[in-house]
Amino acid sequence: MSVRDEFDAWAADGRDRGMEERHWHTAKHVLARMPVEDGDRVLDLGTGSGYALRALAESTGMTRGYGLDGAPEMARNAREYALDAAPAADLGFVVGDFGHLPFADDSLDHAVTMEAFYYSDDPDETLREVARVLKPGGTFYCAVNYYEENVHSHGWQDTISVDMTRWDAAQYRDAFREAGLHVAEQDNVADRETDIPPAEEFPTDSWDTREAMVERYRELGTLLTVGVAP
Amino acid sequence: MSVRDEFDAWAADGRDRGMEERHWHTAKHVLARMPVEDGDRVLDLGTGSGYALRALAESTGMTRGYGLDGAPEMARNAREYALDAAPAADLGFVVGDFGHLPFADDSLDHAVTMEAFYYSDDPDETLREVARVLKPGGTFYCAVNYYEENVHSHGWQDTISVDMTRWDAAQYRDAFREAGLHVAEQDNVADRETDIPPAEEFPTDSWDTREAMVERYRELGTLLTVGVAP
Amino acid sequence: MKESLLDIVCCPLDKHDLELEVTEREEGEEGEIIAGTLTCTDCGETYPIEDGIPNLLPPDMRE
Amino acid sequence: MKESLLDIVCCPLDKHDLELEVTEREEGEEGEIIAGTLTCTDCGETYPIEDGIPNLLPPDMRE
Ligand SMILES: Nc1ncnc2c1ncn2[C@@H]1O[C@H](CSCC[C@H](N)C(=O)O)[C@@H](O)[C@H]1O
Ligand SMILES: Nc1ncnc2c1ncn2[C@@H]1O[C@H](CSCC[C@H](N)C(=O)O)[C@@H](O)[C@H]1O
Repeated sequence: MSVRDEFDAWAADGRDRGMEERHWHTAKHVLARMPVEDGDRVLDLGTGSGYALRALAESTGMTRGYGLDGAPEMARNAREYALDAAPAADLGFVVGDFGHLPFADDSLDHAVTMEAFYYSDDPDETLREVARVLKPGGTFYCAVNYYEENVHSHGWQDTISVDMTRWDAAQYRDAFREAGLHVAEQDNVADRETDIPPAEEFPTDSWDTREAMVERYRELGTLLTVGVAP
Repeated sequence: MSVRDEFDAWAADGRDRGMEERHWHTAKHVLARMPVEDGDRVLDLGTGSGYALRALAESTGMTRGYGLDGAPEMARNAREYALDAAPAADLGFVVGDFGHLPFADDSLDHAVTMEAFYYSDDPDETLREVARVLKPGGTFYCAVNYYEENVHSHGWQDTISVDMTRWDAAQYRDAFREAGLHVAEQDNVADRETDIPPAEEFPTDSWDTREAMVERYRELGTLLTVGVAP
Repeated sequence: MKESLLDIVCCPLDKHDLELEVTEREEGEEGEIIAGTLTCTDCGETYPIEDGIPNLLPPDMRE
Repeated sequence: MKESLLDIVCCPLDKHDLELEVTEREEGEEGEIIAGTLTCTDCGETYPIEDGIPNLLPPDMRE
């Protein structure tokens, strides 16, 4: 099944908003670190509901935000939500593919991607594309919950028809450098908000032990790799 | 009074270890973000007790760590502590000044400075020096508790004889760029460990209200600015 | 989409500039483009704009 | 200090290479240099090594 088929279905049944709510626990910390200045143009790869751009429009002087998504229904929803919640912000949504970015060389100040990068057909090509569209000094904030060290995520592939890439932290750093990006930071951003029940309630439907859930959310959290265009 | 006079006295009366303990609350999160690879050489500016290098030697494959400090007694203590606690690590300590770094161009992979940068005689010159000694792609992790937004720190200058620079977050970003560093990240790193007593114990000796203390430690925390050499 | 997008958007295949043709535009001076096409000035490939959203997928990924 | 420091250290004033003179060295093959001087190969300024720590402050900041 294609990105379009899989994620159009997600958008249609409201999973775009569900992801927004869950991913926000760590995404807000990721976005808060971005050195976005007045007048900057920011690209969000795999924008989903488009919340990252709405948040940046509210918290920074970003002039224009572009959300790219391979699923037309995702882009359509994101555009609606943005018109509703942030009508004054200059946000635009585009249907496109990570491996074939429809943006000119050196045209964007920053790029961000939350919980989407590993769906790329060819993640190395995607990194080269990101390096191409960023201006010198532009940053790429790449945040993922699906990665090698997070053993609790390994089962996700079985539930999704799109092939996923499961790199570990060092592979992310290596691939960024291979694509011509400097690696400025790597971090595990903790989710301190997902509610973890008291020990006596385990096992739950999803978790055998409380320790595993603590490890998943409070310790491993979201793997963030920050690249910078030279 | 000079850096040497002020901080030699601190080293002599054990304040180097006291700072280590307090600063560690946020420094450990700062250090954990650094993309240090096997074989890297890392410089610590204003190393104090040298704990940052000891920690990096333990947690990364850093090959050589250099701690620079303007106070000979600080460097001497740092060297002793390192020989005691991390005899196998290749750590070296040097007496020197932020504005006149005794390192060759492009000779270091990363640099870090914790709670020391604002003592620089000329912080812009220091940034230019850091940009000079870093290899392309090298990062500069600059962490400070004394900065404009942290109103709770404003009184510190009165207790210290060395002139301090109190920039705000935007001034840090601007100055980094002016010195030729890309800005990859800026963040307020929370201190979640300093004990905050229950409301009924306020005012304390140091804090009028619990809210102020929460703002200082949990919200403002340590201002981190990350630069990258192009 | 806003017309300002043209400053930075390009053909996903060969990265050349795109030419805009508008078939429906919102009212007002800075009205968004609701429907139209974007045509690559080099390879001639055309990309549809529908409901205010340009579809810039490579043609073979469009469906 | 270890002799490997010489790979990257330089004169704080003019950034030229330094020449090492050892007056006291730890035992063993990779013994640290405990005392000696570093001399700038360009300006001739000398910097002391004491108790294993080179003092590379600009001379006018040394005291
Ligand atoms: N190759 C590709 N090109 C473009 N978009 C893609 C893609 N692979 C996956 N996507 C999109 O990436 C999104 C992943 S879901 C994450 C959405 C959002 N960033 C959030 O944090 O909630 C989906 O909307 C999906 O359509
Ligand atoms: N201009 C300068 N050049 C070199 N070192 C300086 C300096 N100004 C201050 N310092 C040093 O910077 C240190 C600041 S105290 C912080 C020490 C340590 N990084 C920690 O986090 O605890 C002191 O050791 C002081 O001697």
